[in-house]
Amino acid sequence: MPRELWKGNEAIAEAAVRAGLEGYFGYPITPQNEILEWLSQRMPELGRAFVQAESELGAINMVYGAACTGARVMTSSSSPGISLMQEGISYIAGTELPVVLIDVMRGGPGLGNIAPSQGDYSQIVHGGGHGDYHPIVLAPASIQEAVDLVPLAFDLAEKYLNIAVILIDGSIGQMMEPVELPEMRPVVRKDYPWATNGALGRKRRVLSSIYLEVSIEEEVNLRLLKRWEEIQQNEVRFKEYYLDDAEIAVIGFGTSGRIALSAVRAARAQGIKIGLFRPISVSPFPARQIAELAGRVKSMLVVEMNAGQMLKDVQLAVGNRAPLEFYGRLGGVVPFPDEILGEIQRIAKEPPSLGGNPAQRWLARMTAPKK
Amino acid sequence: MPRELWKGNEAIAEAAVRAGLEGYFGYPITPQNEILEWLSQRMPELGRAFVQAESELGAINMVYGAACTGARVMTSSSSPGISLMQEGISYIAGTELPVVLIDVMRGGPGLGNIAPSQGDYSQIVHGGGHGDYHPIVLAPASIQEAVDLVPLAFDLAEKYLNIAVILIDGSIGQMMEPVELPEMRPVVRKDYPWATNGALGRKRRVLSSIYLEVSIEEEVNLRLLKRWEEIQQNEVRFKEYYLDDAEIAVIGFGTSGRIALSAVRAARAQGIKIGLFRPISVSPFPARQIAELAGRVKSMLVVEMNAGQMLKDVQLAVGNRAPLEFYGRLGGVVPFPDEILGEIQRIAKEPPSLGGNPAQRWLARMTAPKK
Amino acid sequence: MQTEILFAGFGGQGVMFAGQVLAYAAMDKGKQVTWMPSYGPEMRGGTANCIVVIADEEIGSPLVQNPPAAVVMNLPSLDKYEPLVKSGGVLIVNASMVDRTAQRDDITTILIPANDIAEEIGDKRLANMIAIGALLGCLDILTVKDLAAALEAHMPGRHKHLLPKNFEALRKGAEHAKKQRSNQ
Amino acid sequence: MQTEILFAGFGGQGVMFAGQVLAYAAMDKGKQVTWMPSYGPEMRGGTANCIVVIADEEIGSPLVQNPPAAVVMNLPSLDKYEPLVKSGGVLIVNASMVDRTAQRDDITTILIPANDIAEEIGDKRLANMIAIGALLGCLDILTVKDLAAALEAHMPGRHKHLLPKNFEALRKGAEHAKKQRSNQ
Amino acid sequence: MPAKGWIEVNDRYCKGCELCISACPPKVIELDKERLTTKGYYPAHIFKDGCTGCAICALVCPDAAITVYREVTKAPTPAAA
Amino acid sequence: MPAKGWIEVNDRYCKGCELCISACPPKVIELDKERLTTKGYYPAHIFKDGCTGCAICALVCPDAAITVYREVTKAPTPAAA
Amino acid sequence: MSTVVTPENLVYSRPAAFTDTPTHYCPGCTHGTAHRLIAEVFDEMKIADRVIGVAPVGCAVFAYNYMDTDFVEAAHGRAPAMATGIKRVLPDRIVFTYQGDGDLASIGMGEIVHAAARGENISVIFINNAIYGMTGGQMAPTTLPGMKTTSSPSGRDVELQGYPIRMAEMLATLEGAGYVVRRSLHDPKNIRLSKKAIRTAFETQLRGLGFSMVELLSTCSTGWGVSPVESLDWLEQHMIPAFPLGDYKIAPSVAALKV
Amino acid sequence: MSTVVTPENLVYSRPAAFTDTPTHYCPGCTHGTAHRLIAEVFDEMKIADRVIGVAPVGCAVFAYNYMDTDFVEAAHGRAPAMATGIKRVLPDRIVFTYQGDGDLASIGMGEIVHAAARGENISVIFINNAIYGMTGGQMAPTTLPGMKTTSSPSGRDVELQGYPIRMAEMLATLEGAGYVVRRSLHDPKNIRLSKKAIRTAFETQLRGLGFSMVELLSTCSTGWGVSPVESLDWLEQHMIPAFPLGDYKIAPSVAALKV
Ligand SMILES: Cc1ncc(C[n+]2csc(CCOP(=O)(O)OP(=O)(O)O)c2C)c(N)n1
Ligand SMILES: Cc1ncc(C[n+]2csc(CCOP(=O)(O)OP(=O)(O)O)c2C)c(N)n1
Ligand code: SF4
Ligand code: SF4
Ligand code: SF4
Ligand code: SF4
Ligand code: SF4
Ligand code: SF4
Ligand SMILES: [Mg+2]
Ligand SMILES: [Mg+2]
Repeated sequence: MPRELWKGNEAIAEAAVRAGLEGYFGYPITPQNEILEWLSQRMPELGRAFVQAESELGAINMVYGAACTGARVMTSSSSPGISLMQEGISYIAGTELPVVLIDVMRGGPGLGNIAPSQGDYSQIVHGGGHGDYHPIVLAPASIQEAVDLVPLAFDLAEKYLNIAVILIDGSIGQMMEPVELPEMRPVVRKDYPWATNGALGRKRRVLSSIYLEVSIEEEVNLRLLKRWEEIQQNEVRFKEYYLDDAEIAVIGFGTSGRIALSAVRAARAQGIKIGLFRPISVSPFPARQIAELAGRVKSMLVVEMNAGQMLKDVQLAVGNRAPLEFYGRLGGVVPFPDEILGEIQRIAKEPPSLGGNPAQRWLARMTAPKK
Repeated sequence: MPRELWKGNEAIAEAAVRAGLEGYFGYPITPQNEILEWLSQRMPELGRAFVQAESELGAINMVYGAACTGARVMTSSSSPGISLMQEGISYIAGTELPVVLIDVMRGGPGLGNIAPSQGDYSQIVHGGGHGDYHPIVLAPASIQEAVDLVPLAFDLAEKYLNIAVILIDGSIGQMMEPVELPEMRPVVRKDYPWATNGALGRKRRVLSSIYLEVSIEEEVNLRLLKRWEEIQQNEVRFKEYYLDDAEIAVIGFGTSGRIALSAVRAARAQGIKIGLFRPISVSPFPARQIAELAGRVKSMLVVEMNAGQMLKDVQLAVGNRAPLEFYGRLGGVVPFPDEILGEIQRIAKEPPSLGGNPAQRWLARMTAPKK
Repeated sequence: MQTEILFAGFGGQGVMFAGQVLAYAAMDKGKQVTWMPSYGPEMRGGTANCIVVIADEEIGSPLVQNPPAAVVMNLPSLDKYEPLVKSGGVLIVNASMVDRTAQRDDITTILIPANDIAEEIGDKRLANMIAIGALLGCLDILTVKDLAAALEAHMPGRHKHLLPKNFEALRKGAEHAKKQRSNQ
Repeated sequence: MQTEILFAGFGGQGVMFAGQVLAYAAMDKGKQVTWMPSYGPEMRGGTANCIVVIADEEIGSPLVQNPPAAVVMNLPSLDKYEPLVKSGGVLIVNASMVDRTAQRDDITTILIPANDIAEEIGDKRLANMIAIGALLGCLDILTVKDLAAALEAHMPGRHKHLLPKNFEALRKGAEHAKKQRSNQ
Repeated sequence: MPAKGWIEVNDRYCKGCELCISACPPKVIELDKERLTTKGYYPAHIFKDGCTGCAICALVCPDAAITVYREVTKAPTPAAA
Repeated sequence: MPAKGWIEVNDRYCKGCELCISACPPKVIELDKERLTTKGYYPAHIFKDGCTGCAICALVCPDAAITVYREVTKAPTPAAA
Repeated sequence: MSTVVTPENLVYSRPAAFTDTPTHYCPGCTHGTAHRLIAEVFDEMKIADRVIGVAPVGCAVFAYNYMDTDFVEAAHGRAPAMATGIKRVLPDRIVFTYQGDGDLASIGMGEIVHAAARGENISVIFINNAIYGMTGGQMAPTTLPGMKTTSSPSGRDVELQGYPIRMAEMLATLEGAGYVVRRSLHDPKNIRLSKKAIRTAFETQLRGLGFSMVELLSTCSTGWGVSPVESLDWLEQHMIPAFPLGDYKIAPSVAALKV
Repeated sequence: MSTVVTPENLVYSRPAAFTDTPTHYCPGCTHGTAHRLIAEVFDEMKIADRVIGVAPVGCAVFAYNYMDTDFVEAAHGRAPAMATGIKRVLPDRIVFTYQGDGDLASIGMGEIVHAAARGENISVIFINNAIYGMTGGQMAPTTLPGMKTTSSPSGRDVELQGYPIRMAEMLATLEGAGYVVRRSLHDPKNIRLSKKAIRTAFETQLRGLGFSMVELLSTCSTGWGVSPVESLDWLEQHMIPAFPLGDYKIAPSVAALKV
């Protein structure tokens, strides 16, 4: 396939179509409308299911129903809409169904704004819904990467009977980059042994997330946890840049990762031995890899477009293997490479020491009266 | 006030009435129905506002509206209903309003069951909604404690313009204990400088969570974070039992904390030097106190009725100051003291060493084939 | 000192109320107490149970795996809870609803035809009070008098006229238990 | 090698499309490229902008604080972005919509009456192409020919008849810029 | 002459709700107070003659506990027109 | 004789939508193509005689940009009954 | 008499599409009656094999244990959305929801109205018992004025708690609705009419004629605090006047069906 | 002519309850007209001081910048719930919501129906422009059959995307609704009628006569892709036939009001 300039949202939508998407159910919300709009054209013309739902509640529960049949299905939304989906997400997790969800994050909390943000990390990765469950969460940093991860998300969801989320922010959704889209895969309705698609001669099937008997509910929970352990073993993905001889490691996912890359290059140009670790799967989190990295470098800097939500996962992985610093921008502000470069220079000059709370130090710097 | 035998849910509801509750908005869900039912009688008879909403979405947004006027308001629900409230919670946080929320947790994920659980810890404490915000979360372990925390929750919510959550599980909601209820406080509608209660001559006011200008949204976020730092400094609450000479510290909140207490006593009776640390405010989390404790003991055991959600906060606090073990029951199963005692004995016999993943070790034990 | 008592039976046999009366009596005597029900969307035909914990100091767990005392009012409850009673403990069995004897020999078992005695007294709803009476006859935590006082103090006014028969039921239960124990 | 170009103007002045055409041309020449729009619920009267990053290797940030090149199509955009252009950079100003000269002397500024030239060509919507032409006249990243090829390759079929005038606009813009530079 | 009918009540399902009893036109059903089902209900049973096999009891039974039989009677040869 | 009227259009609010122009019965409003408002619109203005002060323009103006005046005419003394 | 008990003489027996699991419903609860009628219709139409049911959250949460068809369990109120998802990817299956009044008319109002407005080709069996049975008898959107429930302990006060919602009437205003009727389960005649309506609803779906809903007035002797037999009278005397039985929307194409 | 410009001759000027902030609406958008009418009614009734408005998520998200009263900003669709909360704790204030068709008739369906069913004593101004203006012109629940939007690019296909919902008709079936009417903003006569209806809605609330809603047909020239003036004609020709103007519910107590 030749490279074409694609808008992130549209490329993701088309990638899903080519990955054999059979049903899409969604509700408009900026900055992800182009996904819904693209599919409102493409799905009906291919004779596949498209419904603009009455709300995000409707959408997630339509996806829930369609997933029960074994069809390849997806929904998409942005932060407030994702909050509305939390009950449904928990149900889907409890029913052990494969569903793909795209979250194009925007500034919050509340109505906030529609600018790029990474403020949904916690609600997506650490369970915004009730009960113990873990979605697979893939955080691409470019449109090509997003396009490549979409079919993977479906495959992983179906392999592990798990929700898979593509977590991006408004900037990836709205920007354009040259992209090579995959070939069109044929739609194959798999004959899953659990799918409720009408008995047609076989024994009837039931799909549900209710287990009144607590011992059975506990077994379900343990099964989910075991499966999650397997996913943690098999499905960690990340990308490393200039880390071979690095003394400082920057860690950032998605857009903040790619912005950090510019800063890292600029710092290298100034002779600073620095590299970038960019988690692609933020769940399962590359904790082992980051722990190893922490053993090799002198200090680490986490960069996010939130108040340090992934930072906690990094802290857990790093322990006191390396001193940590944090830099975040909030509420829709996208950091410039220069800001991150400034942080890098600060760290390079005065290497931080172990301990303390990096988020707290950052907040003090952010709110210090300007000189 | 004389002590009376009260059911947890009813005691909490009556405590709210006596704390000057002006408006309650809720939707039935087991195991918290008695809160709504009690208030359906009490509020109208006192001429105060009670609405059985059409849903949890309705309820949280009614509370949101009523809170805008400066009235003392509350809602209550249980796990799936709390998931439905996440958008509203994020809006309330973004609008900086005082609201009290009671979550009587049940087994999940999904529809699950109505048995006691602590599976909502993450969604409540770490932000089940979008954006960066932190609710104050108080986790009583007895009905008397719950009753005492209810007025505090209102006071803190109003002092810090923050959501305050009383986080209990079905067993505290459903059990009865002797309780001394506080005196009836008069209802005082405070004259907040932000309340939208009709201009009546003053300059009009607007309450909103939308900040299209990202730099302003960032300022709001930083203000919330600064306030949260203040809350973390002032409002940490916990209770310690037998920790003076303890070599092993058990950490558990709410019901798992009180069950652990029984196990700790039984272990003490067997000569094991052990004590219990019970966080009462799980958010702000007593991280400093636990870190100090970790420096004094030889090992720690975290007990929860979930798969280790608070465990992560403990791990962050403890770092590698002390080896950690975990014991959890899931999906509505309430551990018996004997099970925890068994864990304690194991640890006393073979003290764990630093490192590794306590949740992973626990899962291996839980799923090991029974001999 | 801490004692745990489990009550179990069909919904409608008054086991929840029985547990509550015991809890009230304990509270009135200045003890710490918890009353923990089973709860659920159990429809008719389901069983109900509650556990009462009575102690001198702050109560930890309101649930125990092996209570030292249990009152079972029907066969399913006997089947389910007999094995759980702590060795050396007490098991009160409503013989009117159970067609087998108990199987444990490391615990004290009282078989009491609670329904039949209740019918004798003239109110079949009193079977639960008879069973509690039997329990008190075997445990040293509270007396029949304490229970009677608790009933008197906490029974809603409109039911006060039922008190004498409740007292009688408690007494008869306790007597029956004592007699049976002295025969053992 | 990496270059960043900012385009800004009123909604309707075609700045988004201008950026896209540049991005297409870069892509067709085998470069890495990103096109990042401002987006928002901006109603009529709002300004729009986009940033194009062209590079030889994988592009990090699609946004930069101080782009080395900017095309501003109206006064508010000039006010906002002139101070941000990197020292030594290029600023193309649509003089038809701006009644002041530029203030920076550490950058190359081209004042081009894009609307007026467009009207001369006979299609006032071509102001954006004239501005791009001027830009290319000052930057060594891509040629007018590259742009023309990109337009030809990616303009939807039904608009193909507009190509000659677009080519003319590009050329005129580039010429104007060259002339102005040689006068500076 | 009313049709001859009979019903069987399945104890597994019957909950003694008495809806069949109140609906049966000839009132030939009652609860059998001699027996308790495993769930603790007194089940319904037919206790006297007169069942017409009209199946109304089955129609109202919420638990599908009732099976109804009716003697197949040859349709009377129509009177010559 | 039609009442004598006049309107003022506030540039701060007018967006040149032309709703007033199309609604004005005597068609005395047009866009002023000579001026641009700070937001970049050509504002409406009254361009010829004939305004009756009927206020229909103000009624349809979505931006409340129009102020309307009408000469107060003494009510004609009623004809003797 | 039991000489009558021969296979030829069999007049009525448990429908084949009913599983052999006893229901968890209270004695006399007409949820059971509704289930049985649905199973009978499946037998008659021979469609159980193609049916996918969507169970609600409410007393009927375990409906899937009783009907011998594929089933899924929805979140409270969201059954119509779930059914939409299923029907859209499997248009030739028969998809129905079974919902209580709390589920359908309170928390699930948005989903049911929009399923009807979309003319979603699904069938909805709506059990209106004027109360929240499962959670212990709270007020429902269909609770009658003055009726006591655990959350309207002094009786529903219309000034504070509003008026019952008549779903059939409301949904009948929507163009997408093909068949919307209200029936009752309180006596043999009405049970027969209910069954016929259920049949028509499924025929409507089978022929692709749009959204169909049968609202069934149903008893809740536990929630109402009366005996099962009394609850039938209570329904007749109190519910039918407030919720008139009848046909609220019969699209011409549906009217042409012979059922 | 400007001699006419004297204070005595002033016939119409910007209402006092309107702030001096220019709106962010597109040129000709009749959201502005609706705002102005509301402000005029506040002036006439002298109630701005007691009003608390609830803004929607939709193009009118910044409604609070334009009316000189206390205001809160709701989550998408939840304005009626928020208004309920406010009204219940401050029953003597005047509480109204201002909502678009996506907000009220799609995501907020549950909240609006229940506010009406409860007879919640609030007023609702419902702007039906048959499209999602704010998010860029997607299909709304009120989008007309065949109408092209960014999410129905080939025109709304009623087979797949269902039929427009007529909210006034639907809410009129509810007992709690005191005043439910539909008006239009497309010409002077209808603008006058709209204002009168808005006035009646607020009078209904002032007197405690229950839920009131004025549905206003409104233009979206941007979303419809026509000029502002053409959008008025489009409204008249296409929307009015689909959404007939009229009074759908006037409770007797409201009918007795003289407005
Ligand atoms: C999100 C959520 N909210 C509330 C509940 C609790 N809940 C379960 S069933 C029910 C209402 C049941 O009433 P109805 O739908 O009328 O069914 P019935 O039991 O009367 O048949 C409620 C409120 C829940 N499970 N999930
Ligand atoms: C939960 C949530 N879902 C979706 C959105 C995105 N959104 C904002 S406004 C809107 C619809 C606006 O349409 P309408 O209510 O008709 O108002 P209009 O702009 O047409 O006046 C949507 C879907 C949101 N902000 N929040
Ligand atoms: S079949 Fe008819 S007559 Fe026979 S028992 Fe049933 S209802 Fe009575
Ligand atoms: S109607 Fe059915 S369940 Fe009820 S008593 Fe008769 S046979 Fe038993
Ligand atoms: S209607 Fe108002 S905004 Fe539109 S042109 Fe006329 S004065 Fe200007
Ligand atoms: S007042 Fe009447 S006549 Fe005068 S400009 Fe306005 S619409 Fe035209
Ligand atoms: S509670 Fe009511 S609706 Fe539920 S099973 Fe019992 S009678 Fe039926
Ligand atoms: S998009 Fe439509 S509704 Fe929104 S302001 Fe513009 S014209 Fe009005
Ligand atoms: Mg119900
Ligand atoms: Mg709209």
